[in-house]
Amino acid sequence: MEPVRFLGLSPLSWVVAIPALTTLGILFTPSAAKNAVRRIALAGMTLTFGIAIWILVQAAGDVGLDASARVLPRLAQKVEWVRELGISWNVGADGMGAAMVFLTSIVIFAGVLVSWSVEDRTKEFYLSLIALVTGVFGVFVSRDLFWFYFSYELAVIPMYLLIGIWGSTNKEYASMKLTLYLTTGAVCALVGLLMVYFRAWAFLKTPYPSFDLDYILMARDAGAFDATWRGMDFQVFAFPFLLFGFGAIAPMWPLHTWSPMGHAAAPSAASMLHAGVLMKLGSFAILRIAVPALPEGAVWWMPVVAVLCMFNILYGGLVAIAQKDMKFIVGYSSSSHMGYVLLGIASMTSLGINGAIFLMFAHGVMTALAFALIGFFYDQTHVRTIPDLGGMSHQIPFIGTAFVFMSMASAGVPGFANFASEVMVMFGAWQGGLKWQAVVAVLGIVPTGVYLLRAVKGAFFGPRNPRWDGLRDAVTPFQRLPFLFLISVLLLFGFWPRLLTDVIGESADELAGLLARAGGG
Amino acid sequence: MDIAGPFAPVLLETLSACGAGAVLLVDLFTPEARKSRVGAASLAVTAILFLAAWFGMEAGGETATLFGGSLVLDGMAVFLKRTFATAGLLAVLAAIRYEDRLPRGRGEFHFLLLSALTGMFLVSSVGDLMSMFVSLELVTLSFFILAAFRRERPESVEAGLKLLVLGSLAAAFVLFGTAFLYGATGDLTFAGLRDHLASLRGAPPSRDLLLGLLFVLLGLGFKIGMVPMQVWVPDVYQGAPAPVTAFLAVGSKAAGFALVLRLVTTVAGPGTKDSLQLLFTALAFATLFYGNLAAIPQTNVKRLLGYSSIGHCGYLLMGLAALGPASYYDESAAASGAAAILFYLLAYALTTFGAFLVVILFSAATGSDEMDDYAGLSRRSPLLAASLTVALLSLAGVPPLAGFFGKFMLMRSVALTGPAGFGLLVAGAVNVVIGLYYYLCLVKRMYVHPPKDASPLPVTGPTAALLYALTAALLILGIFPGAFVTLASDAARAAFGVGG
Amino acid sequence: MTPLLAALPPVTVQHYLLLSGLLFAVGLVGVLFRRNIIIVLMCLELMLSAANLAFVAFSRVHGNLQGQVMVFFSIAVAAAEAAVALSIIIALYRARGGVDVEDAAEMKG
Amino acid sequence: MEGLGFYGFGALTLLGALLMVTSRNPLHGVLWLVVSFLGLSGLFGGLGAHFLAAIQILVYAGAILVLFLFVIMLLNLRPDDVERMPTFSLRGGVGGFLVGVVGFCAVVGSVVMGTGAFAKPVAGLPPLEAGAADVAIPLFSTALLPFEVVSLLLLAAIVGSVALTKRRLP
Repeated sequence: MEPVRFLGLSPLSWVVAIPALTTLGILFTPSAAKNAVRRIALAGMTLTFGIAIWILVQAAGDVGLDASARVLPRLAQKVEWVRELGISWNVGADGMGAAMVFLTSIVIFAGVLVSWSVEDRTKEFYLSLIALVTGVFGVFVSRDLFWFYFSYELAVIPMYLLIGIWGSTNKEYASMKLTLYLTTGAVCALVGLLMVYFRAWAFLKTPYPSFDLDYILMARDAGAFDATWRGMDFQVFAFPFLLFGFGAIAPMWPLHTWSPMGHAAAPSAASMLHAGVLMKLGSFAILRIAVPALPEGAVWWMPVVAVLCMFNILYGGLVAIAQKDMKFIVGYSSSSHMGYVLLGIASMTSLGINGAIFLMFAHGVMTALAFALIGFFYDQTHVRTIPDLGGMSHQIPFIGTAFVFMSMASAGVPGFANFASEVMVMFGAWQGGLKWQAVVAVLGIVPTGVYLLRAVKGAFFGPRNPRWDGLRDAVTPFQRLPFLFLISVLLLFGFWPRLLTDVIGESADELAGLLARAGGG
Repeated sequence: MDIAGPFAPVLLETLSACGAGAVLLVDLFTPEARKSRVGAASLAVTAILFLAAWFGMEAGGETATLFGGSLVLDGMAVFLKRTFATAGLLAVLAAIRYEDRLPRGRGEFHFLLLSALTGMFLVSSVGDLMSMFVSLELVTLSFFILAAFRRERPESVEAGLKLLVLGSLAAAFVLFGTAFLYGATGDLTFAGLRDHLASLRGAPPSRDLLLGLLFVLLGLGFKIGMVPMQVWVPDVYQGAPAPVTAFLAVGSKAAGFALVLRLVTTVAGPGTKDSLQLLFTALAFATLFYGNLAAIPQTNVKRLLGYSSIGHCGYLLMGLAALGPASYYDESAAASGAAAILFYLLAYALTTFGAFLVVILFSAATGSDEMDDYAGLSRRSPLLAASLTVALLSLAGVPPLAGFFGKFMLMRSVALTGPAGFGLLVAGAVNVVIGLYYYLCLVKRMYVHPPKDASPLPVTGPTAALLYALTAALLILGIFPGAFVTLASDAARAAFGVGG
Repeated sequence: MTPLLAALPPVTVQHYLLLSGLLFAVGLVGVLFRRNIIIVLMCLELMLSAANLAFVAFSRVHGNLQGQVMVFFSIAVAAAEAAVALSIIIALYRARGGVDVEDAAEMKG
Repeated sequence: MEGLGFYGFGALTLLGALLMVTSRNPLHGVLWLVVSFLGLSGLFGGLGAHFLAAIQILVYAGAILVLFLFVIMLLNLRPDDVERMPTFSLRGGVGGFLVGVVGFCAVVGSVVMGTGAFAKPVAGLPPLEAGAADVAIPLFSTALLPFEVVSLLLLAAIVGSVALTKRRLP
């Protein structure tokens, strides 16, 4: 099996290396050259986007092929990094990873475009933004626990600066709260990761320990995690560290309170990345690390997740109805939608997990669109609360139309990717025996419709408001590009979900099979 | 490359002692108007020491001894000497930026910096308790004077006095403990101590030996800022001249840990491991929480860094708590803890100087160390704000910076002890969050708050280059730590006698 | 006098060590509880001397001179420390401009 | 004779120390410390450390404590002046004092008493002569390194003391 390399690095390594190099490039650009900074960022992210599409195409082409004929395994790359500690630069992708890399590249591409208007400390802004996305890509491709954690933490801190400096609405409090919540989650997960790492080594007794995920999985198969830890089943004891640690960013109720506040305070591009990608790190990490390493722990704890996710769905949805600030509405709605993702995972069925990953993708694109749109008019109005807005579609019809599209996607109207994925989650939950939750999930659509219609009506429809006569619509193709791009992605995968579900399907099957074996045995 | 042959163990010490004398002579023969030559001479000496330490000594060579075993050059000593040489170079670079606030006595100031450095070099490779005591006193005594050096400022003199009283108290503890170690073994060398313990064949050592060990460790606890011997740290950090504070933060801590490591590698064995592990776990707990919690309400940057340095001592103690008890690969866990300490000290040296350099430059321009005066620094000087932010984030342990990797290594080595280290692992994790909070409070002031006084703070070319170099070093150590980890691990494994 | 001494147990090394511990404790308590800086410094000297006594006693037990050499160094270090301490005190008096000083330290927290 | 020496000089040492710690006037404190160190010198002599006994008087009582007296007189300190110096005192009283002494002695004492090797009468130990020549041999052979380091230390102390106290140059 010939590895695929480009200049010595696998395309998966390039997905991390290009943003890292872009960060360096921006670092050495003078602060005054704002346009140069923007162009470097755009060039880097376009390139990354191209690679992400290529990876996704390869993943789609792999579906149904034998292991020997596949391209994706040939992208894996492992370079020893710190031998004594068992750290290696180890990247690899399956369908799930490919989908998430694709999502990230879409969101950051659109994010770079919508941030074109940032004038205050532009260099620092793009520096933080691209550093953040480097971490996100790192999480999605990494197959080494160290680099996984490294990237995960790396993605958290730039968010503090992005919100703290360029944010709005209570930004100091929101940014600090967000950072502390996410760091607490991260270190909690680190404790879990280190416990798993130690157990694997103590069991396999190799000369050096290893953070390699495959090493951990090998230890799992050998039975390293079946022993007891201080009188408790190790898996049951260690799993919550990973579950709640990663769950803080997912954001799992009741650890979600940082999230709407952070969304509201962040600047557009940061909100987009935050809601579109950062929140997915949690669910992704649970699926990538926690469930495969500790499947029996997962089976033990998933009923708890199944209960918590109902709070996510209902609480998020109902609170969103009561909100006036547009960003808070979308923020709470994200929390509600993430409940569906968690429900899909908790169902422990292939269909549910597939739907959860697909929903992560769909919601990421949709919510990025939402924050881009809100950011677009907020930059001009400096007002986001519904009673103050109204009738804006007279002045900014393009943004208004796009917002309607976004709302339809979010409310789960057929034809958008969100519909397909939410249906999969609901059926998956029913199939997995979570019948009550499935019913709640269906009912959860109702508040979604209510708050989205209120938002659309309150902000864009109604009589013409002369206060907004000065608003400029997105008229040039360059301004419209990010919005059209995101809407077309939503529609593409809405009408043709198999493009993605087939790719994700194999990862989902594998996880569901693992959980079924763990539950049965 | 080994440029000193059989005299390698004493190369750096000789060079820096001679350099210190040379600086005094330069000062003597330099007219008042050209006193900047003194700093240049001192810089030349430390630059030579830096090069000699990093490129003139063999890291993986055989253990060499001189003076009948009084001076031992092993891997651990080489690693520590490199850390000290780096810290010394940075201290002189920082001191040169501070010099215009030293009205007189530049020659003496640099002489004392170099004599403290000489003491640190000695401390890293002493082979007996006599040399240990006098070398440690050479470091401490130089710092008494340096801390009090701005004698026109009462805070500075007061800092020197506080350091002196508690430093001498520590010396008395070390001396009393040494007496009991001597009483128990009849010998004052580390080798004698090791032989004595080996002759016990795993039985717990006599109580007088344990008492002596406890006293020496308590005395060394003063130097590293360990709870409950941390009382001097905040006052001295705040009152001493900033370059001295930075050098003290790094030098005193590293010198203390050099000796603690030397002692622990000597005495750690089947009979002592459990009690040592219990002791260090308790101390690490107390030190971590005290330092980090007490840092939260601080309003003075130097004081904040003082409390945070207590917290960092707590992290370093985690590495010692990885001593055992017996679990699979316990010797490796102990060695990995020692390796983590060595790496962390190097990272801490670079990070601390990165932070203090900005503090020095800022207070030179504004005359203030108050956190509130840092408001809006990112608009007044993006470079200073960015450098300080990177240094603070490295102290907090955020990737991709050196401090992150150091903390990661320490937590990993604690995790290797299995269930015994679990509580400490969680405590370390909690303290990462607490630390991040108060560091971010300062970052917030620099980036989020509007400046009170919007005048820009220019940074000259060489200073900017130094700040860039330090930031780059933090990034390199954080992303490509492999080579340094190998050095530290080999040294630690050799010191603990672990093969492979 | 002589019968009284004869009634006491013979002087052992333990006696010297206990005396040394007692002196160390007296010095330590003085450092912690006295506010007079000169007295504090003298207490520190006392603590070092207490350790010296232990060294000499142990030297007698083991019959080698290492302990006594250590005491020689300890006295040298104590002398250096005393010199520096006293010069810092002089500097402090000058910095404060005489003896009209505030009771509390300048730094708090 | 051995007993007389130990109890006599020991009592002198302890008494001097206690009176020094409790003296209100530092000037008196210095004089009591001299008394204590004279006693200590006697104890050294009793243990055969004749060289150290001499050093103890020459250096400690003769030089260091005279330096203390010199500074007290130079600054013309009255007892009240120095009471106001900043130290880290815990403002304890007699109770704390006693608890500290008793607690510490209990720990050290139990260790000392529990170690059989130290229970031998001093008179029964083999004689150990330690005159100047005997101590000088290890000082210049096995302990050469610390000897050199101490010389650096003294140099640093001299330079530092001068730097801290010299009058401003014109």
